[in-house]
Amino acid sequence: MLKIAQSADAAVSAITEGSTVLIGGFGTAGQPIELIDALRRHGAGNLTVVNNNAGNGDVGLAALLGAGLVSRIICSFPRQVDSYIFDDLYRSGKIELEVVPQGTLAERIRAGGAGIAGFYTRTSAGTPLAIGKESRMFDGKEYVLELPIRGDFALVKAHISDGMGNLVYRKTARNFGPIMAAAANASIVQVSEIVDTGALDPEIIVTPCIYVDTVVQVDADATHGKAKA
Amino acid sequence: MLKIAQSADAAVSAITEGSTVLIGGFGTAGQPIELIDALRRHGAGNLTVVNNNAGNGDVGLAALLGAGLVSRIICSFPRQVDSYIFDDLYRSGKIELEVVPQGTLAERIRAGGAGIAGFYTRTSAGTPLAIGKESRMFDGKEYVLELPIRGDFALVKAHISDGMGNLVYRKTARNFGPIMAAAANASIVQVSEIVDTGALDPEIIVTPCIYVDTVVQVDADATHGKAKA
Amino acid sequence: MSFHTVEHLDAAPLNRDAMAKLVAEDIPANSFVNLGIGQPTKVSDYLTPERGVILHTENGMLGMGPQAVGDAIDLDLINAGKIPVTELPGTAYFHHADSFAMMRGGHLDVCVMGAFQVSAQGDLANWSTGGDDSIPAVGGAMDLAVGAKDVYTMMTLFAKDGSSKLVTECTYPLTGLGCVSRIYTDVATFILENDAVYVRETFSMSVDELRSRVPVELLTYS
Amino acid sequence: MSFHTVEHLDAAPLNRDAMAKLVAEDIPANSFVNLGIGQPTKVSDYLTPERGVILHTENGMLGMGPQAVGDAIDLDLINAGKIPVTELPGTAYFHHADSFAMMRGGHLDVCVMGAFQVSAQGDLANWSTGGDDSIPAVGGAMDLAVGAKDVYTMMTLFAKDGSSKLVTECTYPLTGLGCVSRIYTDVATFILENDAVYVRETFSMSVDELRSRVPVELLTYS
Repeated sequence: MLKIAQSADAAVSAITEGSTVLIGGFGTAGQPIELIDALRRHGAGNLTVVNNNAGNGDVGLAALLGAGLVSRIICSFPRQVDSYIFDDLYRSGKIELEVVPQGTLAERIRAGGAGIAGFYTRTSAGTPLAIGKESRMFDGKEYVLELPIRGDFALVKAHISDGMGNLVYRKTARNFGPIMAAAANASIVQVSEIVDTGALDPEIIVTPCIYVDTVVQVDADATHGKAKA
Repeated sequence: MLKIAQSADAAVSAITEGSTVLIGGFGTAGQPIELIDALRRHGAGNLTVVNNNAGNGDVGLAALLGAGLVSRIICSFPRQVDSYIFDDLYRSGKIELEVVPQGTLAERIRAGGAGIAGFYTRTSAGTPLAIGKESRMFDGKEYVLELPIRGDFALVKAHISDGMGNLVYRKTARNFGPIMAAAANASIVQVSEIVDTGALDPEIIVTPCIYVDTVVQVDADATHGKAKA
Repeated sequence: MSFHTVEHLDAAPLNRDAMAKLVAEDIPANSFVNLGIGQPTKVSDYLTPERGVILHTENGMLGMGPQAVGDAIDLDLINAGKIPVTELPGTAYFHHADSFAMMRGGHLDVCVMGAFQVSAQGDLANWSTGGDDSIPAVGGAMDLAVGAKDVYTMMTLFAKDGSSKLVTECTYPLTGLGCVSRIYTDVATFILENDAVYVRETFSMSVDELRSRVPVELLTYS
Repeated sequence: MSFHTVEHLDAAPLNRDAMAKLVAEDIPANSFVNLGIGQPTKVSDYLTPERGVILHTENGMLGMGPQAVGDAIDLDLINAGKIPVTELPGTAYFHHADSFAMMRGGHLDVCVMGAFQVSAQGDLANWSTGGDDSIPAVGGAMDLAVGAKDVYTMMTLFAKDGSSKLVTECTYPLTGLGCVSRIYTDVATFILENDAVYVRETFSMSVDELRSRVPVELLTYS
């Protein structure tokens, strides 16, 4: 049954030291900044974070890394023009990095939510990222065995929730949200609006409420994706 | 680029003898009756059909089987109260049957469209349906290796297409349509309405146009799902 | 959970409605539930809205409402048994792969299925009687068996020939291994836990009589 | 397809825009295309609407329009390079697993990526220079390499030290094996087919000069 939290801080309060936290977003689009900030204030450390990137600038995920709360990150593209906080941590050996091809990362998360114990993909076959992984031939081509990723928690940014936790997203901010919500033991979702149950057309719901545990409404201006400057 | 066919008969005219045809629908909901009837008139035989069921009464898929055009069917639930045409063919050895658990069937079709060469599922482990299949332990539990299903063609019933072939469905008639459209070399879709490109909200499109080759509009009364009697 | 085993010696054996009511009462409030084809469908008649139970149907719907009647019948809106149903506020539709990902991924709290046989280890047989002439048809039963957190089964305890359907080993083809957690029958309800079978309630017969007719060690709650 | 090898001896080496224009002209009409981060993004400037090319961006969008400017900038609507873009009529949004299923499943006709090295067998290296100090970051490059039906690459043909980036074997970490079908460079374009490398056009230098500087057997179309 959906919990509606009164603040981002309340929403993340159950996250414990050493948790694996799936964090939505592709760059800043869909990144649940308010929840990440609350997690930083919450202070649970030794986290494993799964995100496509490793933070931008010194806000959101980058600030969480900067606070020393993350010991391991699984992502596809850590190195960006403004990923200097991660870069410093990595070069000084303060964070462990697992680089996963982006599609393999997405499919491993989907598998985690879908009860798939492993799948074979051509992606990375014959490359350094396949070293140490099982591979196998299908129809004369090499495929790599990849294993699911699950989280203790997911932090997701959606656009609107109804009173049960059914979610819709906004444009390319959808990205990892739906698959992360499904792959976590507890999904915590920030939205810009909560509407009455029944107000969302059943045909357009992207994340059914079964995947959502906690919803918190945050300042709409901050989540509508408009440039702030 | 989308072909808009002028009739169901024109839409299926490229289907050749011996093809594997994925046919949407769960019972009659989402079953592309008009396309199946056209395929029966078209007359290409020795087909392998993939559908959740094996036909109801003596219409649609049942009639296709009755015409002797299908040599093999892959489905999860052939036996129904009104599946007498299939039952007779099966008992007289005129049709080959592969029974697949429904979720495994859906996931195999999804894998076919998603470039996954195989996946491990707990479904059917330790049961007669796992005989002859590889299995493997993950975390102390047995999982079965399942392989993708692809089609030469898919026959799908959707609700609305735009001019590019983006599709939305209607209620539980959605069922296998989206995954079959993605898993076929050529997808043929019947809809009750074709609207201008741009008329569908980009957030609600279920099947993006990349998965759709041919669309045909059929009589709306027949596709809106209302009881005809 | 802890129980006391209760013998309702004066009660009649439960009919299908009474069994469905018992199952409905045991389903936790606010849980996500899949009701199998046939007898389990009846359980929904006893789930009041206040309970907040949300029904999943394998053919791509969460939030399924009661059976549709009259003008509400829409052939695009059916349940797994292909019966026209209705939608409740908060319903969501999704395709078949997503529907079974929901099931296989362990997100459903309870599923209720009919059974031909259940073994003391919780093995379930409910899709084929294994006859040479029978046409195999499994549907979503195997996916439900491995996917739902709890699998409740409903059946008469004894076959027409008097033999027990609660068995030491299933002789019919299996649906899933070690998946059943509760068995609801006309004459008794059982809970499978800690690798043992406990009698929770009996109807019309005593635990001793059950023990004389069921080839499985039956424990009781004290 | 058949070509005649053409030497444009009097032409200047192509700049990035000219290379992008050449790629754009080669993309089949009405195809589904993914343009990689960086230089390939420029290709979209030369794809006129009449061509009917539909752009996919890995972060969950089909039907991507031009870069957004001014009030059209919406930080929820970005491309793979995290640049604000626009949507065209017929756009669809989907989540990341669906986006990469589209890619991995072989539904994209063409992708265009930058390259550090391409081998005569079509092996691609474009994600890491393998330095001890470099932070590995692959993004969607490996998925695109195996997923798109045709992989076009763009690069300067020679490194700063004058060595050829078209090589017999890649020395940089691989992105994908045998995946590249065309190579667009500042001084020549190449087509990889039938296990051989053909020169299609040269700019500012002759085929003979290319042969003297590229350690790969170069065939020509007659």
